[in-house]
Amino acid sequence: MNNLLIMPVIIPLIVGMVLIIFPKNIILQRALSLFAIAASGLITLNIMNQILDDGIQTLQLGGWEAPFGISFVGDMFSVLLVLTTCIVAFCCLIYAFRSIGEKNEKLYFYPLFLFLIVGVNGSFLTGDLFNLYVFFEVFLLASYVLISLGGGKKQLRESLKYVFTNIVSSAFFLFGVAYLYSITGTLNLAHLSSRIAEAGQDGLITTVALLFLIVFSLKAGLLLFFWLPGSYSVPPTAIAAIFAALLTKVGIYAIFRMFTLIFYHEPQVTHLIIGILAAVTMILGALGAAGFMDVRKILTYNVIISVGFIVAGLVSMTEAGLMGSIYYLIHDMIIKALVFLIGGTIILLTGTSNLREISGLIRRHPALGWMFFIGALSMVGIPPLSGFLGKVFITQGTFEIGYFWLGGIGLLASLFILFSMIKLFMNAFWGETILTEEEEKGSTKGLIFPIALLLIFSLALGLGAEGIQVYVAEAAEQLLNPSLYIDAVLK
Amino acid sequence: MNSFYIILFLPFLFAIIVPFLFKYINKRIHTGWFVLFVPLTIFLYLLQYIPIVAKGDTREYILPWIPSLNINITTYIDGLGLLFGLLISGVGTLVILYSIYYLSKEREELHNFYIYLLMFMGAMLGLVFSDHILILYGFWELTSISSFLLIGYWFERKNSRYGALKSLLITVFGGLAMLAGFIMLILMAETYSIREMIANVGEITNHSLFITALVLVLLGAFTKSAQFPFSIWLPDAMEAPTPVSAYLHSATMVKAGIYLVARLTPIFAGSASWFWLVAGVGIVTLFYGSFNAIRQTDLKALLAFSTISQLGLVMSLLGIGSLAVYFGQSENGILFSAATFAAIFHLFNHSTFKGSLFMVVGIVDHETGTRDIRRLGGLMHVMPITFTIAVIGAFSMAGLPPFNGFLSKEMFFAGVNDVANAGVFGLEQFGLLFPIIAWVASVFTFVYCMILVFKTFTGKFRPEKLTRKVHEAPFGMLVSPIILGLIVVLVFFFPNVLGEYILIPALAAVLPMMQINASDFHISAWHGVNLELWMTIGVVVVGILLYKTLKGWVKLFNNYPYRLTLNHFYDQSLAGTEQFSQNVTNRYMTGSLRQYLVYIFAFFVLLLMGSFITLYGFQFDFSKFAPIELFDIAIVIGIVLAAFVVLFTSHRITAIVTLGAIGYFVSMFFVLFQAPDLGLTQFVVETVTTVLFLLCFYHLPKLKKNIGKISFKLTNLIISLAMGATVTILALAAFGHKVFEPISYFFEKSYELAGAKNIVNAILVDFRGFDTMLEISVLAIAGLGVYVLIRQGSRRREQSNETK
Amino acid sequence: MKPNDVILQSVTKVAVVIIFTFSVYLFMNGHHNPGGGFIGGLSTAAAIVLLYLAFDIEKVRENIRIDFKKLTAIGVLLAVCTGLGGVVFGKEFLTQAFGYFELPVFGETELTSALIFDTGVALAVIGTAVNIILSISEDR
Amino acid sequence: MNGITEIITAIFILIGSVISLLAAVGLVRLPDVYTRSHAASKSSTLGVLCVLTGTLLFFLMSDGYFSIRLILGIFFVFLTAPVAAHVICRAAYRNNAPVADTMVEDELKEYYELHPDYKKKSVVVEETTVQVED
Amino acid sequence: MFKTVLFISLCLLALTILLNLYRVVKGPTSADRIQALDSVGINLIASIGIFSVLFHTRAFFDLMLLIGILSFIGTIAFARFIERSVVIERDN
Amino acid sequence: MEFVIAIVIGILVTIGTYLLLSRQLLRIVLGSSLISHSVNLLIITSGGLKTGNAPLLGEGKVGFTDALPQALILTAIVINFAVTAFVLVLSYRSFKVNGTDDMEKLRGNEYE
Repeated sequence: MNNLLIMPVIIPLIVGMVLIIFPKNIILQRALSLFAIAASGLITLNIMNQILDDGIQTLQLGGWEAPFGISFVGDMFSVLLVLTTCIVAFCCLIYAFRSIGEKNEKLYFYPLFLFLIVGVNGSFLTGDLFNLYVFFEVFLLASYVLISLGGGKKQLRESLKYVFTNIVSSAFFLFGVAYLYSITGTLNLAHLSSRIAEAGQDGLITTVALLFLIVFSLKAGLLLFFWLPGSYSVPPTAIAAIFAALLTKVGIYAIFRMFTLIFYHEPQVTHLIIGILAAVTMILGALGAAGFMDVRKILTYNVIISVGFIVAGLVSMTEAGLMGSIYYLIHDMIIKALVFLIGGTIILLTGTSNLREISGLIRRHPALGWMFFIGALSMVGIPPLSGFLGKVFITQGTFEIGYFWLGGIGLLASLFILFSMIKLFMNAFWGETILTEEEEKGSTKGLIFPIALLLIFSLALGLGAEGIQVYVAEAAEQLLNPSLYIDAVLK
Repeated sequence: MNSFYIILFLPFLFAIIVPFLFKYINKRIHTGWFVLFVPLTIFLYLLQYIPIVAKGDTREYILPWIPSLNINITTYIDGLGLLFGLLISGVGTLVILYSIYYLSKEREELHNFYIYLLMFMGAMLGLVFSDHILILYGFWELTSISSFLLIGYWFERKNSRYGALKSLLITVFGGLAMLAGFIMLILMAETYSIREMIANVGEITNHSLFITALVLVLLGAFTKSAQFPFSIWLPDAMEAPTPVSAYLHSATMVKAGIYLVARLTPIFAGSASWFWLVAGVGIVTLFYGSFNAIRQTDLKALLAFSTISQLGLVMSLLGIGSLAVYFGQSENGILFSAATFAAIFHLFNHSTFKGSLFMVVGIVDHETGTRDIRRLGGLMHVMPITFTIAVIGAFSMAGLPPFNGFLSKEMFFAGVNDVANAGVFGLEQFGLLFPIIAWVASVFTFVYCMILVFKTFTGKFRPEKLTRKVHEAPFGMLVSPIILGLIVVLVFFFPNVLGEYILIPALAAVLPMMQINASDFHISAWHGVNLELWMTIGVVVVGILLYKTLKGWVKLFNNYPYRLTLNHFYDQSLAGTEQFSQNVTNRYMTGSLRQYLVYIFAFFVLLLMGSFITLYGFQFDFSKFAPIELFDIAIVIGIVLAAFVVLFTSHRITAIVTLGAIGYFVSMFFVLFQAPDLGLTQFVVETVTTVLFLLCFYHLPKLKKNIGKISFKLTNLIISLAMGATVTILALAAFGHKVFEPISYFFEKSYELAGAKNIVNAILVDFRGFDTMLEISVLAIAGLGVYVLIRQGSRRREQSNETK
Repeated sequence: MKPNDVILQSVTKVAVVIIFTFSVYLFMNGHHNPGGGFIGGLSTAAAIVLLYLAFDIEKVRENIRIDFKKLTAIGVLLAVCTGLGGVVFGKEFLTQAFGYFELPVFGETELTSALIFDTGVALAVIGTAVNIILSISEDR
Repeated sequence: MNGITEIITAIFILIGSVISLLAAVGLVRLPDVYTRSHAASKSSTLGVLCVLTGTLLFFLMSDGYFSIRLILGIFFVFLTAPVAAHVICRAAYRNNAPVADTMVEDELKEYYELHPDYKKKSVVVEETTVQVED
Repeated sequence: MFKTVLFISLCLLALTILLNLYRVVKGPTSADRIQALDSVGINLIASIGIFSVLFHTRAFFDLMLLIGILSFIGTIAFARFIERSVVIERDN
Repeated sequence: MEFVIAIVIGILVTIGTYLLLSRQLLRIVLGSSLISHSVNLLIITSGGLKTGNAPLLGEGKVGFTDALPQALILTAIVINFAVTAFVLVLSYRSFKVNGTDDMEKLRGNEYE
C-alpha cells in the first residue's frame, strides 16, 4: 500500500474542482494550478525513489485486494511518464499565464488543464483495464473542451473530427473490454496477464489484442493519426503544446503496457504488426513533415514520426529497444512541448504559420532561434542531446531481432525530421529580417522563460543521462519481466 | 578529470565565454585574438605526445558520461589521432589568425562565427581521439552541424542557406547510415570500443552483417569526405567565409571521412568489397573532381573541386593500402602498406598546400572583391607575396618538385602501379584502369593548378573590372599562408623528420597487424628513373599542352547538359520529395471526417477479421448460451425496427422518438437480464438525453434526406455491414469462449464486506468507487465544457454586436 | 405571447413533490435496493427539468438560486474527500467505513461513509445535468 | 391460499393485458391524432392499472408486502396520463394536425381565429424535406 | 398454469408494444409518435409488473414508478417542442 | 439468447456505423448513440445472460447474475451521456459558427 500513488491524480483533481468554485480570481487560479502540478511532480519524484528501493509500488483503492478492487500500480515506466507529464505541464502552464488570454482564463482554462493532467496521470498509473477507459475519458473530455477553447471556426471544425474519432475509439475500447471480460472474467491488468499466461494466448485473444492495438493506435496516432494534424494545429499554443507532449503518449503508454504485460506471448504476430504500423507511420509522418511549408503542419507531422519511432522500440522487446523507447518517450514529451511552444511563439510574432511569409526572426529573437535549433537537433538525435540515446537504442533493438527495415526506416525518418525542422529554422529564423519591432503581432515577454525551462530539462536529460539511467534501466527491466508487475499487484 | 579532457573540451568551454568577450571587449580588441589562444594551447599541448607516440606508445583516458551503459568518453591517443589532432589545432591556429584580418570586427557577428568555429574544432578533436564508437558518432554529427552553421554564417544570402542545407542533408544522411553501420558493429563485436573491435575482428568478419555494416559505414565516410557522388555539397559549401573553407572544407572536416576509413581499416580491410569501394570510389572521385575543376570560373569553386579530387586520391590510396591487410606480413604486404603511408603523407601535404591556397584565394577575394577568374589577371605585380604563396601551393598540388606534393604524388603513382599487378579481387582484369585513370586525373590536376596561378596572377591586369583599389594584403593576413607555404617547402627537403615522428606512428595505427619497419618507409625525393617519374614527366608535358590549348577545348564542357549533373539531380529530388510528400499527404489527409472513419473502420475490419480467421478460425461454442423466449424476440424486433427507422427517417422528431424507443427497449433488456440499477439508469439517462436532443434541435437544422452518390452510399453500406459482422462474429466467439470464472463471485459477499445488499451499488461506491469518482469528474468536465462552449459563443456575439 | 399552461403547471407542482420524495428515497435506499447516487441525482435533475418545462427559466431561477457548476464541483470534492478520509486514518484511498449505530429516533441504523460518497455523486450529477440543460436553453 | 393468490393475480394481469392490447389496436386503427390519443391515454391507463393492481395483490398476499411504490406508481400514472394526452393534443392542434373526416364540429376553431398568435405558423409537425445536391 | 397465464399476458403486452411501435414508426404526425411512445412507456410498466411477479422479485418496483415519471417528462418535453419549438421557455 | 443479442449488437453497430459515415452532424450523433447502445449490450452479455437473480441480497435469494458488467455499464452510460451532451452542443455551436452541418463541407483548407 502506498497512498502517495494516488496523489498525482487527486491533487490536480481537487485543485481543479476548487478552482471551479472561484472562477473569477485569476491570481488564485494561476497560483493553485501551478502548485498542484508542482506538488504532483515532487510526490512523483518521491515515488520514483521508493520504486528504486523497494520495487513496484501498488495501491489497492478502497483496500480491496486485487483483482477485485481497482489497483493503482506505480512501476518505473509509468512513474517516469507521470514525472515528465508534470514537468511539461508545469512549463506549459507558465507559458499559458501570458499567452492564453484573460477571457479563457476566466472560462475555466485552469481547471480544464488540471483535469487533462488528472486523466493523463491516471492513465499512466492505473492497473485496471476499465479504469484506464475512465481515465481516458477524463482526459479526452478535457481535451475536447480545450481544443475548442476560443470557439473559432477552425477550432470547432477540427474538434468535431477529433471528438467523433475518439468516440469511435472509445466504443472500440469498450468492445475490447467486453470481449476480454467474456473470455477471462477479469479486468485487473496483472490478473489478466496471469490468466492469459495460464490459459495461453490463443487466436481469439490475439485478435482482441489487435483490437486494443487499434484502440490505442487511434489515441497514439499510430497509423490512424488522421485526427491529429488538424486538432493539434487549431488550439491556443499552450494547449497545442501540452497536447503534442501528452495525448499521443498516453496511447503509446497503453500500447506498451498491453503488449509487454498482457499480450506478449505471440510477438511474431502482434509485435510484427505493430512494427509494420510503426514503419508506415514513420513514412507517412516523414512525408507530411517534408511536404509542407507551414509551421504547425511540420511540427504536427513530426509528432507522428516520433510516435512510430517510439513504438518501434517496443517491437524489439529487447532491453535495448525498450530502454531506447523509454528514453525517447521522455525526451519526446519534453521536446515536443518545447518546439510547439516555440512554433506558437513564432506564429504569435508573425501572425501567420505560412513559412513563406516568415523570415529572419533570429535578428530580433536570437534566444528563440537557438532554442529551436537545439530542440530540432535533439529531435534528430544528435548527441549529446536528449534524443540520442533513444535513437541509438531503439535502432539497436530493432537490429537485434533482425528487423533491419524498421530500424532503417527509423533512421531515415530522422533525416526527414532534420530536413523539416531545419527547413523551418532556415525559413523562419534565417534570411532577411522583414519584421520590425513595431510590426510584430505580439511580444515574447514572459514566454521565453518556460521555453528555456523545457530546454534545460531536455539538455539535462541528454547530458545527465547517467542520472536517469538507473530509472530507465529499471523501467525496461520491469517491462521485460511481467512477473514483477504481477507479483507486486497480486502478491 | 585528466588534463587532456580540459584540452579536449577547451573549445567548448571557451565558446561559452565568447559572446561576453564579443559584447564587452570587441570594440577595442578583435575577438579573434582571444580565440586564437585556444588552438594554440591545444597544439602546444599535443606536441608533448609526439615523442610518446613516436616510441610506439599510446595513451588512453576515460571520462565517464553514462558509465552504467558503458557510454563513456574514452579517448585514445595514437599516431593517427595525433596527426589529425596536430593538423586540426595547427591549421586552426593559422586560420583563426587569418580570420582576424579577414573578418571585420565592426561589421561581422564575430561571436557567432567563433562559437561555431570553436564548436567545430572541439568536435573534430573529439572525433579523432574518441575510442568509443558512439561518442565518435556524436562528434561526427557535431562537425556536420557546426559546418552547417558556418556555411550559413551569412544567413541573409540565399546561396548560403542553400549550401548549408545541402551539406547538412548529405552529411547527416551519411552520418545516419554510418550510425546504422556502427550499431551493427556494436552488435557484432558486443563492444563500443573501436580497439576492442579491432582485437575481436574475427567475430566481425565472419558475421552475416559484415558487408552491410561495411557499406553503411563507408556511406558515412564518403558523404563526409565528399566522394563521388556525394561530392556535390562541397562546392556549395564555399558560401562560407574563406577562413572556414580553408579550415573545414580543405584541411579538417572533409578529412573526417578519410580518418574514419583509416581508423576502421583494421576491421574491414582485407575484403574485396572494401577494396573496391574505397579504392574505386576514390579513384572515380579523383577523376571527377579534377575534370570538373577545370571548367570553374570561381576560384573557390575550383579549389572545392580540387579538394574533392585530392580527397579521392587519398581515399583511393587508402583502398589500395587495404590490400596490405589481405596480403599480411609479406613482401606484397609491405608494398601496399606503402600506399597507406602515402595516403597519410598526402593527407598532411594536402592540408598544407590547400590551406595556403584557400587563404590566397581569400586574400584575392578580400582585396579585389571578386573571385571570378574572368575578371582577374595580372595580380602578380600588385601582390607579389600572395603570388609566391600561390605558386608554392599550386605547384605542390600539381605534384611538382621541390614541393611536398611531388613526394606524395610519386608515391601515389607507385601505389596505382602496384595495384595493376596485385592480381587479386578481380584486379587481373581491371587493375590497369587504376594507373590510367590516375594519370589522366593528374593531367587535369596539373591543368587546373596552372589555371589557378596563371589566370589570376599573370596576364593583363584589368582594374576596371574590379570594384576596389587593389594592393597587397596586410601582413597579418599573409602570416598564415606564408607559414603553410614554408611547411610545404620544408617537408620536401626534410620529409623524414615528419615521417619518423608522425607519419610512421600514424601508419602503425592504421595497420596494427603489420610490423612497421621504419626503414621500409623512407621518403626520398629522388628514387631513380622509374615509371613513376616518367608518368610525372608525362603529366607535365601533356598538361602544359592542354593548358596552352585551353581556350580551344574548355568550351566542350558547356555542351554537357545541366540536366544530367548531380546537382540538378539533388535539386530535383529535393523538390520532387517535397512535391511528392505534399501530394501523398493531401491525398489521404482530406479533412473529411467520413473518409477518416472509413479508413479506421476498414482497418478495424481487415485487421481483426484477418487475424481472427487466420489465427482462430470459425470456432463457436453455443452450448452454454441461454434459451430464447418469446418476449425477448418482441424486444429484439422492437429494437431492430426502431433502429431502421432512425436510419431511414428524414424527420428528426421521428429519429429522436425512435431513438428513445431503442433506449427504452434496451433498458427492458436490462430488466430481462436482471439488472434493475441499469434499467433505472438507462431510463433516466435516455429521457434526459432526449430532452437534450430536443433542446439542441432549436439550434440545429432539420434533417435532410440521405443525400450523396450511389457509390458513396454503397461504400458506407459495405463498411458498416462489415463492421457489424466483425463485431458480431467476435462477440459470438468471445461469448462461447469463457475460459475463466469471472471475478464477480467476490462481490456477492458485499454485505459482509461493504455493508450493502445491493451488489451493483456496492461495486459502484465501494469496490470500484474510484471509477465512480472519475465518472462524476467526467460529468463535471462535460458540464463545464458545455458551459464554456456556449459562453464563448455568446461573448463572440456580444463582441460582434459592439463592433456593429 | 405565451399560451397558458395551467393544467400542466398545477399537475407539475404535485408531480415534482412526488419525484423529489422518490428521488430522495432512491438515493437513500441505494445501498440495499436499486438506486443510489446516480439515479437519485438524475431523477432529482429530472424533477428540476420538469419544473423548467412547466414554468420558465426565470421563474424557477427565482426559487432555486444555485450555481449548478459550483454544485457539481462541491459534489466531486465531497466524493474525493471521503476518499481522503481513508488516507487520514492510514488506510488506502477510498476506503469506506460502515457500522451500525443505535440512534435515538431511528433505532439501529447503518451509517456508512459510502453514503457521503454517494451524496457527492448525487450532487455532481444534479449539478451537471441541470447545468447542461440550463446552459443550452439560455443560449440563443 | 397460494392458489387463490395466483388466480386473482392472473385475472387482474390478464384483463390488464387485454385492455392494453385493445388500446393498442385503437391506436393503430383510429383515424386521427385526437381519437388515437383518446384510445392510448384512457385505455392503456386502465390496462396498466389492472396489471399493477394484480402485481400489488400478488406481493401483498404471497409475501405480505405492501408496496407504497406501486401505489405511488398507479397514482402517478393516473395523475400524469391525462395531462400528457392533453398537452399532446393541444400541441397537435396548434400544429394543424389533420383531423379525421368524420369530425362533426371544431369548437376551438373560433377561439383560435380570434387569437391567431396562438396557432403556430411555422409547422414543425411535417418537416419539409429539403433536397440539397452537392 | 399461473405461469402460463402470465406468459400469455406478456405476449399480449409484447404485441401491444409492437403495435404501439408501429404507430411510432408510421406517424403520420409527430404527435402520434409521441403519444405512441408514451404508450410504450406505460406498457413497459405493465410488463415489468408481470416480470416482477414472474421472477418474484421486488427489484423492479422503483423502475416502474420511474418509467411513469420519466415518460411523462419526456412527453411533456416533446409536446413542448412540437408546439413551440422551444423546450424551455424564457421570459425575455 | 447470446446469439440473438450478438445479432442485435451487429445490427446496431451496422446502422450506427452507417449513420456515422453520413454527412449530417445530427445523423452522426445519432449513430454514436446507437453504437453506445450496442456497447452496453455487449458488455452485459459478456457477463453471461440469465445466469441468476438480480444482484440484490435483500430478497433472500441465492445465485446472482454477474454484477460487475452491470457496474461497468452504469459507468459507461453516464460517461456516454456526458459525451453526448457535449457533442450535441459542440455540433450546434459548430453549425452556428461555420454555417453548415455537412461534415463534407467542413474539410478545411490550407490557409484561411
